Parts: sequence; C-alpha cells; structure tokens
Amino acid sequence: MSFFDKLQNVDRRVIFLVTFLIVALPLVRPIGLPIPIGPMTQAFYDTVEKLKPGDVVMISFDYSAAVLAEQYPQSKSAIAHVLAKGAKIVAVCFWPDAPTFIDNAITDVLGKAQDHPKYGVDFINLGWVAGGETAMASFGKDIHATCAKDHYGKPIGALPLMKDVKSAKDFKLVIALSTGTPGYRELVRQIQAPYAIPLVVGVTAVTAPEVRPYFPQQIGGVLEGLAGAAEYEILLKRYGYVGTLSAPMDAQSLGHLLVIFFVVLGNIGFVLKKYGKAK
Amino acid sequence: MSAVVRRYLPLLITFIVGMMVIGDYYFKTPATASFNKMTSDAMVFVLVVASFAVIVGTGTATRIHVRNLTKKRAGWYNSLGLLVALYGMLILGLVLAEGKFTAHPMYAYWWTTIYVPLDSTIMSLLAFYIVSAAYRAFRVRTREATVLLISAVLVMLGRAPIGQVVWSDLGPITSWIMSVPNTAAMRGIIIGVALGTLSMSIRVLTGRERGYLGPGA
Amino acid sequence: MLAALYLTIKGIKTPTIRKIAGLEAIREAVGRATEMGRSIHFTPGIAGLATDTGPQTLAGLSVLAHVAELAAKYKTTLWTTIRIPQVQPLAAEIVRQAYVKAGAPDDYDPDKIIYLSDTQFAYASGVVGLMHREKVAANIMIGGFWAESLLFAEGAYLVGAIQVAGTANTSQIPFFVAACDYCLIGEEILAAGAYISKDPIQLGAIWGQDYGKLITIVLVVVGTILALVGNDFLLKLFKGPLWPV
Amino acid sequence: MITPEVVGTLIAAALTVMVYSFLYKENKAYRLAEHVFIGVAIAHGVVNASKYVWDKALTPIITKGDAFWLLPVLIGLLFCFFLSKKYFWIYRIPVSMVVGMGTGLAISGLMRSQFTDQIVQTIAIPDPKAAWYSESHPVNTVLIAIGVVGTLFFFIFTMEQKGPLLYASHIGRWTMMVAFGAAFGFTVMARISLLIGRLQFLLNPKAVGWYLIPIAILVVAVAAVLERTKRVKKT
Repeated sequence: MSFFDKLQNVDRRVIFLVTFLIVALPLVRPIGLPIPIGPMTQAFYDTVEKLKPGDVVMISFDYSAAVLAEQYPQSKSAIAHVLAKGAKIVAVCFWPDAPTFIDNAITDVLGKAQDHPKYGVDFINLGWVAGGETAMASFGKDIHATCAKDHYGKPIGALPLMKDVKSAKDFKLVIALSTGTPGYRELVRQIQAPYAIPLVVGVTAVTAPEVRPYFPQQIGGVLEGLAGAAEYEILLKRYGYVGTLSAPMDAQSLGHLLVIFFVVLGNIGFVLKKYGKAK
Repeated sequence: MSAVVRRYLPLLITFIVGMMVIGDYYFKTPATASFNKMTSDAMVFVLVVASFAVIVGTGTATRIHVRNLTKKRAGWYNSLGLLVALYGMLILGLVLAEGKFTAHPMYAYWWTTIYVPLDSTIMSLLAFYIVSAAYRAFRVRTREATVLLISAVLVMLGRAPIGQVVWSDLGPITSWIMSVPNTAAMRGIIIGVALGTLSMSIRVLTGRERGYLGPGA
Repeated sequence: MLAALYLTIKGIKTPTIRKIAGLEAIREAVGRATEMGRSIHFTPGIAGLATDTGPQTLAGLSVLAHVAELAAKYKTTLWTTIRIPQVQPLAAEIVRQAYVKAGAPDDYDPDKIIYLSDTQFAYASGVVGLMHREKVAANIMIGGFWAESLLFAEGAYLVGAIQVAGTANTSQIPFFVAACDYCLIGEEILAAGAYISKDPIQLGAIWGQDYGKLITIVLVVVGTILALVGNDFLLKLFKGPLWPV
Repeated sequence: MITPEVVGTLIAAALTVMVYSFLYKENKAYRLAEHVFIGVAIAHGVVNASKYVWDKALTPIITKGDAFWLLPVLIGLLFCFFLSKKYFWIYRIPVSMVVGMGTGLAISGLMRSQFTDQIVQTIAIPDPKAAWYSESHPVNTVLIAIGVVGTLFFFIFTMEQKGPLLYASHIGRWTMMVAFGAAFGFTVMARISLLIGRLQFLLNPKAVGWYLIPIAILVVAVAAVLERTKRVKKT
C-alpha cells in the first residue's frame, strides 16, 4: 500500500480514539478562546430584551434527552433572561421527555422549582401536553381546557399566574426550544401565524439551517446549538448570569479543526494519487 | 354490503375528520364557537384512539422476543433483557406508580438511570461517525462535491470561536452563506415540499391515495 | 393543481416523468444482495403518520412494496424495521401482499417486520445492531429521517452494504449524498410512488405540483422585480385578507 | 457510601461505556445495552400513552360518568384486530381517523407558513442600508430569488431537463450544494456538542462515572489481544 493510499485509509478506530482525546482535552484543561457574538443570537437577545415587567412568555421545551448537551444550556439562559426582565413564564412541553428538564432548568436558575414561593405567580411548569401539533393547536385556543393540571397535578385554575392567561393571545412572546417534530415549525403554524405573536427559537445546530428561511418575519431570532447558547450567556453577563460554556466551546473549536484536518488529510491522498496517475 | 363498508368507511372517516380540522382552522368566529369546541373534542378523541397503537407494537415485540426465548435462538439472553426491561418499567409505571405515571419518583429514577444516558450516548456516537464519515466521504470528486466541502469548512470555522480568532471576516462570510444560498435553497425545498404535501393530502382526503390503509383497500 | 389532477383522471393527459436514478438503483441493490446470499434492510423512516412529515413515510411504504416484490422474486431475505407503531401493520400487510403477488406467500415471515420502539435512538440502536448481526448486503432507506441518518449510513457502510437512501428532511440530505451510493433528494421521494406504480392519478398529481412550482416561480420573479423598484403591491396582496388572524 | 444516586450514576456510566464499546467492535455488551434500551423505550411509550388515555378518557368516565369517552377507548381497542387475519380490515378504522387528522392539520397550517409566507419573505422590499451579509441587502435579495427559482426548477419532474431548464436546475443544484455544505458544518457542530455533553458526565470529578474509564480501556485492550491471538491461531 502506497503512502497516499494509507493517507486515504486511516483505520476508523484510530479516528475514533483521536476524536475522543481531542474533545476531552480542553474539558480538563480549558484554553479560554474569546467567543464573538453571531447576528442570530443578537436578534434573539434583542427580542427578549423588549419584554416589559409583567408580560407573560410561553416557553416550549420540545427536545429529548439525546440533545441535552445543546438545548439545556439554552433553556437555562432563556429562563434566567425572561425572569431578569421581570416577565412571567408559562413553561410547557409537547415532547414527553421534557417536563423533568423544565423542572431541572428552573431549579438550576432559582434554586427551587415546585417549592419556590413564586411558583404559580412568576412561573409555572405545565408539563407534557400529549398530541403533538394537535395539542399545540388546542393549547393555543384554550389553555385551561387543554391542560387542567400542571406537571405536579395541581389544578392550574387556582394559580394566580394562570388567572389572566386563557389562550395564546395572552402571551407577549413565545420561546420555542425545539429539536424536531413537533417543534418550531408547528408552533409557527399553530401559534405564531394565527395569533400573530413574536416567536424566537433555540434549536440544535442541525436544525439551524432549516430555520433560516423563517427569519426575520416569522421567527425573530435563533440560538444555534451550543455556540448560540455560549454567545447568549455572554450577552447575559450584564444581568450577572454566570456561564459554564467556555471550556466546552474550546472543545468545540478543536473538534471542528479535527474534522477539517481529517477532511484535508483524506483529500491530500486523493488528489495526489489522482495527480500521480495522470502522470 | 360488507365489502362496500370495508372499502368506503375508512375513506369516509378520513375525509370527515380531515375536513373538520381544516374548517376549524379557517373559521374561528363566535358563530362557529360550538363547531370549534366540537373539533377540539374530536381531536382529543382521535388522540385517545391513536394512543392505543402502542398495543400493536408492544404485542409484536413481545411475540418476537418470547419466541426467541422459548426457542433459545442465538442471543436469547438479549431478548430476556429486553422483556425484563419492558415489563419491569411497565409495572413501575402502571401498577406501582399510584396513578402518577412518569412523574412517580421511582419511575423517574430508573428512567434517568437507564433511558437518559443510553439515549444521549447513542446520539453522541454520531460525533465519532461524523468525523469518520467526513474523512471517508468528503473528497473533491466532482465540482459539486468541492463546493459542498468548501462551504462546510467555512461554516465549521465560522461558527467556532477559533475560526474568528484566525480570521475575523469568517463570521460575516458564514452569515452570508447562511442568509443567502442556504436560505434560497431551503426556501425552494420548503415550498416544493409544501406543494407535495398539499397534493398528497388532497389525494388522501379524496380517497385517491390509499397507501396508508395497506394494499387491497 | 386540481385542474391537472382532474385532466389526468379523465385520461386526457398522462404526463411522463423524468428519470430518478436512485430508484433505478434499487434493483441493482437487491440483485447484489441475492448474489452475495445476504439479506436486505429496509426502513420507511421515522416520521409519524399524523404529522406533516407523514407523507414521507407513505412514500417510503410505496417503495417498500417495490422492494418486497423484488426480494420475494429473488428469494432474498428482507428485514423491515419500524419506529412508528401505526406503520407496523401497514408495512407487514404491504410486504405480505408483495410476496403473494410474486407467487411466494410461504416465504413471508411476519417476524422480519420488526417494531423497535418508538424512541428515536432505541430504534436507531436496534437498526444498527441488526445490520451488524445480519451483515446486510443492501440497505434501502426511503422516508423521513432525522439524526439517525448518519448512524444508519455509517453502520451499513461498515458491513459493506450498497445503499440507496432518500429523505425530504433537508438537514439530513448531505449525509445521504455523501455516505450512500444513491440518493433521492427532497421531493424526489414524494414522486417515487408515482414513478414506480405509473399510476395515472399519482402522475397527474406530480404534474399538478409542477404547475404549482411554475406559478411560484412567476410570483417570485415578478415580486422581486416589483420589490426592487419599491412597489409592494404583490406583497400586500399576499399579506392581505387571504388569511384569518 | 452506597446510595441510590451512586448506584444510579454507576449504572448510567456503565451503560455509557457499554455503548461506546461499539466503536471498537459490535459486541455482546453493546447488544445487551441495545435490547435493554429498546425494552425501556417501548415501556416508556406505553406509560405515556396510558397517562394520556387516563387523563383524557378514563378520568371523565370515572369522575363525571361521561360515557361518551368510552367510545374512543373502544375504537382504540380495534387496533387489536391487526392481529386477526379475517377481520384485519377493522383495524383500518382507527388508522383512517389518525391519518385524517394528520392531513387536515398539515393542510391548514402549511399553506400559510410554508408557502405564502415564504414567498412574502422572498419578495420583501430590500433595505439598501443593510449589512452586506444580511438577507435584506438588495444584491442578496436578487441572489436569493434566483436561488429559490433555480431550486424549484430542479424539482420539476414532468418536463425533460434540457435547454434553459437545464441551466436553471443547475443553478438550483449548486445553490443546494452550498446549503448542504452549510448543513453539514452545522451538524458537525451539533454532534461534537453531544460528545462534549457525554464527556462532561464521564469526566465530572464529583461524580463516580470516571472510575469506569480505566476499567473500560482495560476491557477493550483485553478484547483486542484476545482477538489477535484468535486470528493467529486460525492462520
């Protein structure tokens, strides 16, 4: 086997091991690269920034355990930002896995969720509403009929926050944290379009290109994956928010470089071999 | 008689349910309030019906793995593991959960212990695969492949902090790729898929497309 | 679009359809599996029927009928894996009918149409495991796919399978383009049913869609020219009273 | 100290390592993890569905005596007819309901958000003061329109692709290739993030998971050596 062939045929186990090490390294020893702010994150931040104290925001958590790494940090920062503006949160999810993540995210921001004195006043966890897009449609129409109880089994009619919130018309903003179906597209169709409420989304990086055609009129801003979450954290520093994503973003940078390295490696072998044959 | 029912009843049901949902979307006036309420109930009705589909899946999965087990086919212990996990979690969630289902702490414990790590780990296998796939498949074979590759590399660099440390214009270039060619192509595809879905939906509602009923319908 | 559909149903015009290379490749894939004496894996994707991605699953199922018939004819084992519970019985019935049609009803084995849980990655791990254990020689994936697309494509590559894949989910197409031997892009899978069956109604619908696209193209061109000179007539028309608020 | 948390973390970490062992080779540990996962996932689906049926149908029946909700339960049970050969067709009744609702929903929202609103955004009035990389810059507006038109031409099936149509669909193909490249770049980003998430779990010094890493390396090493010796014997 010639040298060029070898360049084209590195054993996949070697690739796997190198990947593992390169990504693990910065997590143990962070580098601290500066993180510039992207325009989509800025747009997301600016939209949330327009909230006034007392406004009610719907946050929809539509992701599963598989993408916690990307969407959980987005969830935490979004909750912190909305609360810092003095606005109120109606948290809900249309994916079955997510009620626990809502609970965890609120606990991480405020220390307590269900037992917090402001529960039901400033924020509420409505838990999972089954039925995908259908559920979104009926949730938008009549919240109290769609989910009579919150995640913990309390009737929501008794909670002060829900007294003035009857349907999607009562929201000033919708934040969709979504991975797939149902997700931002269904929310655009069932909440944003019929009720004309501004919508911003936090998505995994995979979904980011698909979201673009909806910007800026249907969707007001996008957090794109872990990078989006990291940029958002930096913008939130002025509210005293402490971020945790600096080391992971270093790992991210090295990971990207590694992929590029392997692509280049494979192509060097490919091109040189082709060139050699031509001769 | 029976053959007619067999053939047309499902089509009729599809048509009625579909039209109700569409009507509900376009007519939201006080005059149609009772119709809107009825559609909401109908949607819940259908979702309750749909929930029972899990019976079919669970039934066939059980059948396959019980057979593996009784016939001691190769890997029968895997089938045993599957059945224990399946029925163990069912007992936890349905019998021992005191009507709280997934919110019961015992169920939540096993769910976070087994399901959450497996779900995210299997997804993270993709990180390794994507590196090897990039290495193996992204070669400059054709001009089109080259374009794909260059755009991928620019985006990867532009969306990582290190890229902008190296060259500060990478950020705006990535933004341009995202907001111009990407938006254009995605928009074209979205419009195309919208038309395709529309035409498929019309065919389904009018009974011209019966793939979903299985052949012979 | 409706007009075009009507015309074809009445038999006034039967449109022809351009060649879709990916579908032609299915025969080759099945043939190769037969030569090697190994099995085929098929998945109709993971999109639920009651969602807007449902048509992709239906498209997958119409390709399944084709694949199953070929497999029955060549007496090659076909594994079909299912994520959506409602799809399982449909797939089973489609495969059974295909075997009957090919004159080999006794070769049909319901245990080879497997429901592997409706959780995305449990399903994915099951598929990857199956591909390794059975050493499948052909892997055909037509339908709605999400993150598992690359897991399947790489998994099948590792066991040396020839792959035909197609999806309308834009974020996954690059992986199919890069990692599979043949790929159907976007709407091509929705046209697959018509392409295989040559059913005039379905062909007519494709024709209708093409007209929809042509109208869109005209609107975009005219609209852009108007927008460049600062005229928002068309824009207002679109935003206007056409839609409920 | 052995607490449920410690046991839980250990099991979770063990499962993580079992799955990663697949990267070396398909093996028994992975197979077991795979089957357990499928089992738990099927059960999770059933429990979630049960909760929905309980909340929406059975609770009204029990508390209000609302017999109407017996109907969907009975129709839902028709799914069981799938297992019958003779009465298979009955099973189509629930399926047709589900499909009817799905298509209805798809049509109603789709035309606006995925058709007209997309056209509206394409023909919006450009803003000459926008940044050069923004979609509302006049030059970019034109480029986007050309790209959209080209992509649409690519998906025209019933006309022979030749002459000007071929050029247009080529523009579409090229635009799509750039877009797919971007999608690939973003996916790399997402996948690396996921790995980071798992590594953060395994490498967390406060949790116990990292104990398992050296053990796993040892197991893989032993497996590799065993495989080598086997191969040597065979040859």
